[in-house]
Amino acid sequence: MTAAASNGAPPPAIELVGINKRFGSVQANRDVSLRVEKGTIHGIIGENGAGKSTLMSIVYGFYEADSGEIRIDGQKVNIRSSAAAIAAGIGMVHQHFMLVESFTVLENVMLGAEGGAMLKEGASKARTELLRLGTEFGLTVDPDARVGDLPVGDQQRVEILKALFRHCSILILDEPTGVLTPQETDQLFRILAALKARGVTVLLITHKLKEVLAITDHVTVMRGGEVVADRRTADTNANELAELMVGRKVRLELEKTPAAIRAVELAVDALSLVDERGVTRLHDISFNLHAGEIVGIAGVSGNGQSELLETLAGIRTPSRGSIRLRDTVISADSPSDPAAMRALGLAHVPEDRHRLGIVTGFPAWESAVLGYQRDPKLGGRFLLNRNAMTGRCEELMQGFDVRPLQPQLGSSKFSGGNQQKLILAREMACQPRVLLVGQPTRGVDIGAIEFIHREIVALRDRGVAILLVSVELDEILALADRVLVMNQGRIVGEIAGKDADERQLGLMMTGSAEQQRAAS
Amino acid sequence: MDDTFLLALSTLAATIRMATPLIFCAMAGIFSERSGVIDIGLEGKMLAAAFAAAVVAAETGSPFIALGAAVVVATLLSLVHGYACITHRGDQVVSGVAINIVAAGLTVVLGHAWFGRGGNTPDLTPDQRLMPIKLPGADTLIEIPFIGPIYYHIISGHSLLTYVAIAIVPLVWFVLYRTRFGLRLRAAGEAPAVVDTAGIPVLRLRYMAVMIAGLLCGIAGTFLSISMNATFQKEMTAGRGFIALAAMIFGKWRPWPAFFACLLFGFLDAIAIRLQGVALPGIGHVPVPLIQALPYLFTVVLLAGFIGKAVAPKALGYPYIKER
Amino acid sequence: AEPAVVYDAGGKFDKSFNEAAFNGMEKYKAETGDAYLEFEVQTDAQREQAFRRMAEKGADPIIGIGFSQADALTKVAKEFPDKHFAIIDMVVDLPNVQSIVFSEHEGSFLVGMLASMASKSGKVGFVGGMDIPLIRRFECGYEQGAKYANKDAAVTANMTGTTPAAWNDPTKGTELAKGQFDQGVDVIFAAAGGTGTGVYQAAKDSGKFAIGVDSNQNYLHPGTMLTSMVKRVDVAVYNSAKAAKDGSWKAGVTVMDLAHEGVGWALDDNNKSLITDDMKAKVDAAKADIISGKIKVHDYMADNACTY
Amino acid sequence: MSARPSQLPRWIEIGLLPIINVLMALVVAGLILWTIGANPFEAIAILVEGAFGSGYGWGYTLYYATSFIFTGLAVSVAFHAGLFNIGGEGQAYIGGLGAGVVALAFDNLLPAPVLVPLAILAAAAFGAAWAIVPAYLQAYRGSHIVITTIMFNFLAAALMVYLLVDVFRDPGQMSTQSRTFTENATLPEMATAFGWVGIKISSTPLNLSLVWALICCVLVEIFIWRSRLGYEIRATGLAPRAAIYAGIKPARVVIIAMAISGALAGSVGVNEILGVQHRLLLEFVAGAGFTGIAVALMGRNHPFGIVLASLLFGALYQGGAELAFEIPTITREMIITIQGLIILFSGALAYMNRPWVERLYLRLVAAKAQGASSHG
Ligand SMILES: Nc1ncnc2c1ncn2[C@@H]1O[C@H](COP(=O)(O)OP(=O)(O)OP(=O)(O)O)[C@@H](O)[C@H]1O
Ligand SMILES: Nc1ncnc2c1ncn2[C@@H]1O[C@H](COP(=O)(O)OP(=O)(O)OP(=O)(O)O)[C@@H](O)[C@H]1O
Ligand SMILES: [Mg+2]
Ligand SMILES: [Mg+2]
Repeated sequence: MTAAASNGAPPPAIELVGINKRFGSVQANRDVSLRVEKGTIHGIIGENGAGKSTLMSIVYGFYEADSGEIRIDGQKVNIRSSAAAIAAGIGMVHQHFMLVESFTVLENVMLGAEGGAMLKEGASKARTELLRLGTEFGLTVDPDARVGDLPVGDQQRVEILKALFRHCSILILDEPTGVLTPQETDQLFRILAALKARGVTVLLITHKLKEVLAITDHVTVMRGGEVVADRRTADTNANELAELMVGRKVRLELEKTPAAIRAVELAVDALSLVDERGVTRLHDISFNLHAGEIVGIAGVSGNGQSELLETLAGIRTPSRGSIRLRDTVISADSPSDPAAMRALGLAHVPEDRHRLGIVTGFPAWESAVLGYQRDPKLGGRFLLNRNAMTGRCEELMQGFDVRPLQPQLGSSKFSGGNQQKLILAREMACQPRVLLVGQPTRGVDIGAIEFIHREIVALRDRGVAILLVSVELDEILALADRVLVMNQGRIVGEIAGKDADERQLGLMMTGSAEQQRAAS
Repeated sequence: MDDTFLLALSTLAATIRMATPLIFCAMAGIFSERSGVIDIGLEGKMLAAAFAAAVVAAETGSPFIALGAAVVVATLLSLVHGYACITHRGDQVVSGVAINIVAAGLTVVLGHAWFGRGGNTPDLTPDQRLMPIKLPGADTLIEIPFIGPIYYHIISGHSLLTYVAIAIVPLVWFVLYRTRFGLRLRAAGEAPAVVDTAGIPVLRLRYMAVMIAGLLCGIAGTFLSISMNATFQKEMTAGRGFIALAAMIFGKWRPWPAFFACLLFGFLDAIAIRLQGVALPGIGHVPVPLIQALPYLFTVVLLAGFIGKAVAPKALGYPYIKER
Repeated sequence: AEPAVVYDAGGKFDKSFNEAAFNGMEKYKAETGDAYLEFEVQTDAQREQAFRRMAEKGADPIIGIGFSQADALTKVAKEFPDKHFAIIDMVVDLPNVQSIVFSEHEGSFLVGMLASMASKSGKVGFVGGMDIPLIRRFECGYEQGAKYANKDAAVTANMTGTTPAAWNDPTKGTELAKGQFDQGVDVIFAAAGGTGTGVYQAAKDSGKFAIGVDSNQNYLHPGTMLTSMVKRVDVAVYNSAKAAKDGSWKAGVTVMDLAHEGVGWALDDNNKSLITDDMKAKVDAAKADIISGKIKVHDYMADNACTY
Repeated sequence: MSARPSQLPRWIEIGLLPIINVLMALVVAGLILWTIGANPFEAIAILVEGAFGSGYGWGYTLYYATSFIFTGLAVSVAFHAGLFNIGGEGQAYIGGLGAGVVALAFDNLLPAPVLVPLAILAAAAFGAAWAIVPAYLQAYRGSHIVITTIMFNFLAAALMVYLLVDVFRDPGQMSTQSRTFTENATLPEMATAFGWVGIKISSTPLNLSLVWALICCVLVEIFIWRSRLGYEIRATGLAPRAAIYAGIKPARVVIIAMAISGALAGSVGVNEILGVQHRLLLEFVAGAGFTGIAVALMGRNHPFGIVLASLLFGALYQGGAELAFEIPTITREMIITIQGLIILFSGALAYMNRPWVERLYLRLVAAKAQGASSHG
């Protein structure tokens, strides 16, 4: 209160004292106390389910704490709704985007800050403001684009623009870099630095230690709902943080033997895809995928990687060209479907795990057989055997250390990392010959990343052909034996994994992107 | 030739009349459903409003007080719907069904208690009703060939509420797409969590939306009982609420397309009336029930042939649950 | 024992034949001071239930209104051979059942004549509730009457719908009437239950004539209601109840035709200014001819066709 | 705490809460009865007694419930596939037509043990066919199933008026109905069936269709929750994109789910046409298709819940009729109003009482735990 102000040092921008929050039987936050100094960037890290998002949601008034106190600038505040949080100068970029997909960028930015009962006047002001923010921070997005049509990276920009548009003095970002390319991440960090310079306090949740070390001033580590450590960033290092997070030593470097490449499993020849709206998404893609190798597809998200995966998986039908999987040729004239592709030994870990990989309304044991519901081992001709399914689920969960080990629990109640492990387990368990993996570690904590990476490499060593799509260059560099770079639906380059480095890939991914942009 | 012209005019005039209650209800449905609340209860609200209007018109003699009473009654029913589905997260369809049934029963119970005669309300005199309005100059302009009769038959000669119905469409469009309220309302139907994180109370928005829906149903009911007719009669809405719902979906939850869908339904009805008993070229006399089925058949064909896929507001039907 | 009446799905206030039955029972109650039992069916299954309940309660006679009651009434009448039953609009051949049928076509013929005599355009209209045989019988008699009075008369006929709502949709009635007016019709006979109110209102709003049905509906809009085709269900019901009370009850078929004043047209203070002496004379003459058999009014039910 | 993950034991969740809800509905209905001068306690006693107080009452209650089970299941199967089938009414109507056509065609040729199953199949097949058209249009033409099924209700009504007046009616017959079937085409009454084993129960419209309805419940339960196809249907309803990812063809699911839905709705014809009326007639569905929507949703789209909800609605119909018989001032519309209120309170406002019951329960449990620990 005033006492704090009177002793000279400015009060912390946010101070949390003894926050407790329970969801049913889960204690999501236990006696959490935290001080964030004004004008600093404060990192919060922790495993999946450690309680980071919950804590931030409490600050943002989305949840109400069971007990505890929030102080803003030394004043105790009662944040019972997002409106109160906004009034207190807090802005938040949510882990799962809070965007109305059918609205335009402008409408999304204006929502809640329309500046008058009629949209017209507010809209023109908002447009100018967006332009200003765009030039000031290099955050350009077409204000009239439909958000649902934008690539995730651009959606992320919209989220940040929303917060900036409201001139918040405290900005919370919950895993903002999960979907960004290194270049976009760098840019985001420049923005954060600029905000910091302007006195804005930033709270950053992330799973990427590199980022924490690069940009934050302080870092708080959470585990199991509690704060387990508080460090000045300058006084710590990646290994210490990783250990604090997971509670054990984590090996940050992946060890991998050179690939033993065998026969071609999947041959893609001049593949093109035109979507329902007539936009060409894939252009003349050709490559071979051999047994025993991991081919990484690098690219800024939204450049056709998703469509490539979906086409290879049989979800979309190619417009031209062909895919040869073992002896079956798939083309516009002889289309395939996901069930047929699976039967041919192709497994697919989809990028969008919430909407594709699991059925959130199913319990885990049902989601654990998604795509394999016709597997004869799971029951008779017409009926499924619940015991067999639960058993399968339990096996998968044990094999991949999915927590909690409760097949009956609703799929949506597992943290993202655990959902991801379950999906990977499911797709790897069917002993595929080809595995398509999209963004396997997006939003997943370090411990789990380590595990997932090792499993992917082990699968490769068993002779499976793996196609890995990731926007994490670190991941591509760590895993891929060969890297293909995609841009605007084309393959614009190929590098052997051991020769690739981040800078070079980044240039291939974006350099040409900028050329294209300039050309159009 | 002249006869067919006049027939066409009368068909179009009938189209507009038949479409009037549908337009109000479809717009009501748009408000409610764009905010995320399914409104199967259009029928019941319209029926209750028709009853209230007829009763109040008979008692006070003023059609405008009657209109006000109808609007109040329909809005109260909307509040019940809101209390069940918004506050208590009850099933929106069940709530709507319940409202329809209660309205069907209660109007007759009350009507019979007050006036006897099985729920019919007293017959209204023209000054207690909203009668067709002859627009200025209709009688003189009719002499002008072509334009005159169009003016006289189609543009002039409707109830005040019919003109209101037509005026309300651009108004609804404007509110939905050009105002802050509309922006928020549409967002509430697509992604209520986004609205909430933007600091806007979702539940209040949805309450406003269902209340506006009630208001519009109130006008629709008033039109039926004191404009188109001169009395309330049990179940006199005769399924129009459901047809309006279909028109709203047909119009993909958008005001103008829904408006045209209402006109289309009105038109098909008007045509079917005029086709009864007429020998169709090449087919001869078609059994009456089959002629009566034509509007429905046409709708199905149109829907299957020309109208793209209708996508409902994303959060439609889901109560907004804010976990605390 | 108290008499009992089981109304059809339209309900006792349908402004039409159920209501006529209700009026008959009310008259019985007023005259004798006896109470009576009643039930309005809502589902088909309730018909049998209702008759049986009435019989178990000791009601006598038990009167079923409408042709839909026949099967249920037959079944229950067999179970209770000592009780008296009556059914309107249908023939049930049992020793304890009185079947009362009306010659709607004859009454309709007379109002058809009045319609075409009152019409200036020579075009008269008919609005039925649903396209079912009973309504076709009304329509056919009406058409024949209209043409009898004016052989060039044109009859436009519409049916309202195919769901139960067809009997309760005054708005559609209004629209059907307006549609017919637009085609030059200036008198409409509505046999469509509650839908008729819309037809009458439309006639009033447009300054045309309308003809009521079943009960005397002339009072609804004096000056507009040319007449009503009355079907004396009230009399039939009253007579049946009264006969049972007096002990003069007889089983068998009672045909309520013109001769027995079972059907007819209504002339009262509300419409006397609309009916000229000439019209009245002609209709009375035709009535006499029908009774004497000189005019044969075709019954649609005779051959499932409207041929005359 | 949100209402979703319940902390209440099952007996409160599916036993106590619904009872509290129905009681609340009865209180409101009682208030209305009281305002019209009826004794609410007496009225409600008659209602309950009428529905459940005798074998006769049970018979009617269960007879109505039979139709509601069929339509409730129909709505729920479609619902699991993410489809809102408002067309139960029309599908039931056409299902009855199917049963009737087969009965009329063969009732002088085939013996009952052959004909009745055939007619049951026909009811299901006709109902399914009437549902498949909207399903096909939704799957391949993008027509919205809510509109098309509404339209198909009207089309069914028109078709039936035409058929019953101009095709199936005996000439010279005033009633809009076909001739009565012979014994070969009738499903025995439950009273008859019980008679076979020497048990005497009151004769009511309740017939063996109830057994078929209960078998359908079990079949639906197995189909939806345990079969491979049921899994695919639920996946499609819950997460359409995930279903496609899993190799499920949405169009196929839409058509199969609607066909089953239509077949179930069509089975209303078994109850009404083969079981009770023994002839084809107009409007025999009498709103059961629409009631099925409320039944399915109140029964949480689960066969067991649907049976309970059907029983509630059956009781309202039968008890309501008794009420109208016994108390002359209570009209048909009064009963409709009461039915609406019960749907409102025990359906739409079903969650209203949950928060306080939950609080109370948790407090009691906490107090007990404390008491136990302080004693122990
Ligand atoms: N709405 C909720 N209902 C029930 N439990 C919840 C809810 N939200 C979170 N939890 C639980 O609270 C715990 C903390 O979740 P939280 O989202 O805060 O984790 P997190 O640290 O953000 O994880 P991640 O790194 O995956 O984003 C988890 O164990 C989760 O199971
Ligand atoms: N309704 C809920 N009930 C129980 N737990 C929930 C609920 N919603 C979310 N959670 C929990 O909250 C935590 C965070 O959920 P969320 O969906 O954000 O997962 P996440 O790990 O953060 O996902 P991502 O992989 O996208 O980062 C998870 O641990 C999940 O178990
Ligand atoms: Mg999180
Ligand atoms: Mg996460």
